[in-house]
Amino acid sequence: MNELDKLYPPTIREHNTSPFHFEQRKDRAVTVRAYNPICGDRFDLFIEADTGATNTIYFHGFGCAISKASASVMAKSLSGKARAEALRLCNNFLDSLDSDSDEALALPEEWKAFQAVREYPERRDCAALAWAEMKKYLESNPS
Amino acid sequence: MNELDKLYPPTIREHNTSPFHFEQRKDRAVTVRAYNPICGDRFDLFIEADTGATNTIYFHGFGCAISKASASVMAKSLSGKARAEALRLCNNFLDSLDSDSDEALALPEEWKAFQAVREYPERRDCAALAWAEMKKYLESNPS
Amino acid sequence: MSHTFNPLTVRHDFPIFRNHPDLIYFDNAATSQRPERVLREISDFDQKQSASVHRGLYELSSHATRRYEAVRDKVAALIGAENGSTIAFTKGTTESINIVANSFRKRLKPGDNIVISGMEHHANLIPWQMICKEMGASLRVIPVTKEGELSLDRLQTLMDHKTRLLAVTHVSNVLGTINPVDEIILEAHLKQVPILVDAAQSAGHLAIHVKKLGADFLAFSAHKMFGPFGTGVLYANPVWAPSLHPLNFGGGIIQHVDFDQTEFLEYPRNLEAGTANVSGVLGLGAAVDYIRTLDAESVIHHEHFLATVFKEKALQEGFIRVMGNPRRHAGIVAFNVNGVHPHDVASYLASRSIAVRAGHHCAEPLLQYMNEAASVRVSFSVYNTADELDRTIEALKEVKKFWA
Amino acid sequence: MSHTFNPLTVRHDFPIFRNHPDLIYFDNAATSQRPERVLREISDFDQKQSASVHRGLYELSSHATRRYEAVRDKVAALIGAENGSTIAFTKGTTESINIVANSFRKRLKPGDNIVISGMEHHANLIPWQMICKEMGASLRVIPVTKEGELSLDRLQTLMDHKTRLLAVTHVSNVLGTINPVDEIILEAHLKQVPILVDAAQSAGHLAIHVKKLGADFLAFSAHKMFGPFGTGVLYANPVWAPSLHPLNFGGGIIQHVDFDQTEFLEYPRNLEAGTANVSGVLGLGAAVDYIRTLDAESVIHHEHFLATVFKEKALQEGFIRVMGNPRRHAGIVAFNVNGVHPHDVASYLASRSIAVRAGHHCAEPLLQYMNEAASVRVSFSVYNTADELDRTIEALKEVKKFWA
Ligand SMILES: Cc1ncc(COP(=O)(O)O)c(C=O)c1O
Ligand SMILES: Cc1ncc(COP(=O)(O)O)c(C=O)c1O
Repeated sequence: MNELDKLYPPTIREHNTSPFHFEQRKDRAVTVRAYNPICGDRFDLFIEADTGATNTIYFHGFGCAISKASASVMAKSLSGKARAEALRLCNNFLDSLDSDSDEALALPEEWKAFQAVREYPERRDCAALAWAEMKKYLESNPS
Repeated sequence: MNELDKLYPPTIREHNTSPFHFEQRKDRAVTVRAYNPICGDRFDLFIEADTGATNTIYFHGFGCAISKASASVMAKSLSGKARAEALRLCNNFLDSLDSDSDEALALPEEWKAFQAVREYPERRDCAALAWAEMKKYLESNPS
Repeated sequence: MSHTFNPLTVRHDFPIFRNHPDLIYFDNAATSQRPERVLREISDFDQKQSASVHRGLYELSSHATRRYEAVRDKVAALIGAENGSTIAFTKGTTESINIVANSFRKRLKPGDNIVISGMEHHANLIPWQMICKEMGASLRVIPVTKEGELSLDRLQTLMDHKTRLLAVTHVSNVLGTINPVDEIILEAHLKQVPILVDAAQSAGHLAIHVKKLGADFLAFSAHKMFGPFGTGVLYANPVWAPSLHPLNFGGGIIQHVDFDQTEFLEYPRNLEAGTANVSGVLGLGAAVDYIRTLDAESVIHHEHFLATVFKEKALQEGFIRVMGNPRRHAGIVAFNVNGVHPHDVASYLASRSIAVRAGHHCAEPLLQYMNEAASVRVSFSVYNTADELDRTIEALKEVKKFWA
Repeated sequence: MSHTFNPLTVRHDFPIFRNHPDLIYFDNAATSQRPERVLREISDFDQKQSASVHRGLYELSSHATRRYEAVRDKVAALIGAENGSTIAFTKGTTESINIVANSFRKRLKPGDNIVISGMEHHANLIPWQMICKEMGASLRVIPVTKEGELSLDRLQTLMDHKTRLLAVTHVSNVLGTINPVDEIILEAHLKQVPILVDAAQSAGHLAIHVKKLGADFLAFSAHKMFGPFGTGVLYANPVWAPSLHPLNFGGGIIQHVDFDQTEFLEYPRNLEAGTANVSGVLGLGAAVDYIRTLDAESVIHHEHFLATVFKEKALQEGFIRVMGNPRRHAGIVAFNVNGVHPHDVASYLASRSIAVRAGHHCAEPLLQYMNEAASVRVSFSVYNTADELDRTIEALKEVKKFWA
């Protein structure tokens, strides 16, 4: 059981069961599709402009525990952030999946849950899915 | 030296040096091209109708000792033969290159020189070149 | 086990299980493991005989050529083909099918159609889709029933005088369905429609007799039948062989070339441009030899039996949905654990040394139709045992618990 | 030997010479022999790790995927490419070139032209010939001098604003000529013409730095650089990569598919339809590792040296004609023995355990131009020695005597 507890720590299991901002908001938001052709995971990311310069993020769709939890953590981490800041966070999160260093110590608590994919590279794409699409979107829509 | 004397017995060497009916007869004969794309060997076979129902065969071109000697022996074997008989001889000669049996004993003396290619299959096509083209021609032009 | 076939004996032939005694390898539909005999053939060649074929006059090369050409006859004998010259070597099923599709491209006129089935692997779907699109032809699809069988009553109306080819899989790589290709071929031929059979999942599992079947083209991969990666087969009926044209142009397929024009050799040599994968083809030959040491009847019985037992046990558990329920099937089962994503199932099984596949198995349209975004697939081979099924069911119960 | 490089030490790395101690293998331009390291990599994988890549979540498959993908980086480092994602795996040079040609097919309009050279291998001639013919474009040919070099003064006029691509070989597989691809690329780029370099005979023999060179496409085969058969490489400059389209359609290259349409992945994955040749790619990786243990400078020096010495000695004999006399050349020499057909020369040498090639070497137009129907070719690698040259010259004297 050990190995699986490592790949699926409590944060991931909780976010998988009770994801943050998991709802259909197509009509009120810019929609970005995050799709992994290899496994069929498919989420819609909803980017809603707040009255200020920030966004609120929702998501909906279908995916494995890791991709779903990761999208959920993303929605939570980026909501209320300005675009430049959100982009910086996307980059940080994606880097944290690849880096070999111990910088993990400095990561937000909920992000650490995804550190295990560094040992399960076949699941890295699951953890990166939503963040990578969001990053692409933010890069081409800086404001 | 043994091995080469086997692949190139005196008959082949003689026919290579002094081939039978080795001359350009394009203007007086039906011309059939025998070409091996793998090695570039290329002979023109000239089929001249005699006054009777027989043909005289000449050839000209460029090829290795085996393909040249084989074309030469062919010209000698088929000249003066009626088409049906010539076709039969082509079939016999080609069979003799492949057969595993001892029927070789019954072969015309000059044909036996080519029996060695059964042990050098990479040279089989050289020995067969002119005969195979002639066979094709005779099959589609039975008279 | 209901018959004499002994998978535990067979298992000894496969070095991978010496190195991983606990491995439960249930991903055979993706690629099979390779027996000692095949590995030895390849490494012997590489160490003692390596040379390229068809153009060398020295012993190594002519020896390699003879052995390479002899594999055509072996393959022909395995599938009941006319003779070795019906067999072209390719890099796999995918390339074999693409060669045929590329050749049929030029035969298509606007308004023509090609018929495939709803359970095709992407390799037997996308090539047809692409040529239809390019030439203004349409792609017609034989529907699949909820049970996972082809709706053959639709075949009559789908095929018409503008149908240029029918392409269908022998065995579904998702549902395991064995399609009645003999009947399908009869119907196609009644309408003068040539037929390509995708035998990727049947070669090495079922006895195939291509001449009796009457298939015009047949495609399969060495790596799914105990042979090496990177080698495949295209069989073409002698009547249709002349209509196949090179997909790749280069050395070895040429009758004559100058800067203005080129004449090509005849099938099958015209399709084999470039240096041949000699090791791969010899490995395929050894795989065929290996398959012939097994009794074909027992092989499919064994794999069918494992699939049947697995389905039964899985359904008994109550939390597993099995996709389809075809009457005739091979050793392939796709399923889902309620409430758990297939990836998470597969990761769990992996932690128990059980190798399965999760995803759409390169058959997206079929999964869409079956209303699953993805599934877990187990696929069996000669070295799998009933005991491995039990261990897998146990692990699936744990999965369910883990994610409860 | 004029430098530190010791071919006798290198020879020990190659099992074939343990099994055939007397073998003089001078057919390296056709295919090289494979070192222990490469064979071990392949058989280790097949025995201990075999699984397909990219879709399995179990350890064997993810391990295989990681190692497979890592080979892209190795290859990129070997040829000085930007990064691993510029590297697509193919089945060989021939397929690599055909992929580019097939993609450029749709870019050609009537009246356009493609420029190649007069010393191209059929693999870098026929694909261009075919697309030009199909699209009404013309094929222009850089002439070759009697010395066997490209007439580059003609390049200016051959290329114009309708030139869509220039394809040229780095090293001639017949004459050994090393073409000044750096200069050619500069000229091509001045006219905005993309360039494909056929590196089949240079990869593993010369240091290549594709980024410094500026080549847009580069193609080569594993089996000519100590790797396995059936695996090749296509490098594409990131600027040009998006213009490459699949030659084969199937699984693994798809972003999304339904019966109406298909979206493809990006380069290089879009070119790798079907199950990957994992063993082949890992073997290529090991070949790259092996090449990096050798000093690239010494390798080409050694091969150049052998060719130079061979030509000198052959010409001294008086009965041998050497084809061409390029100033910059690698370890390849084509020649003829006066009055003896190349086949008969090769058969004789074979009887002395000397493996050479006789024929047109898949470069018919070049031979026509050089006025030879065929020739004998010797091509050298790291394990060949000056002593082997002497034995070959002796054998050639015997040939001459045998046929006197
Ligand atoms: C210069 C050149 N280009 C292309 C090729 C084709 O390579 P392959 O047969 O490995 O596809 C070869 C060798 O056969 C070659 O020498
Ligand atoms: C039914 C079917 N067709 C075609 C293929 C493609 O075979 P390959 O990837 O060896 O080309 C596969 C397997 O991947 C398959 O299962």
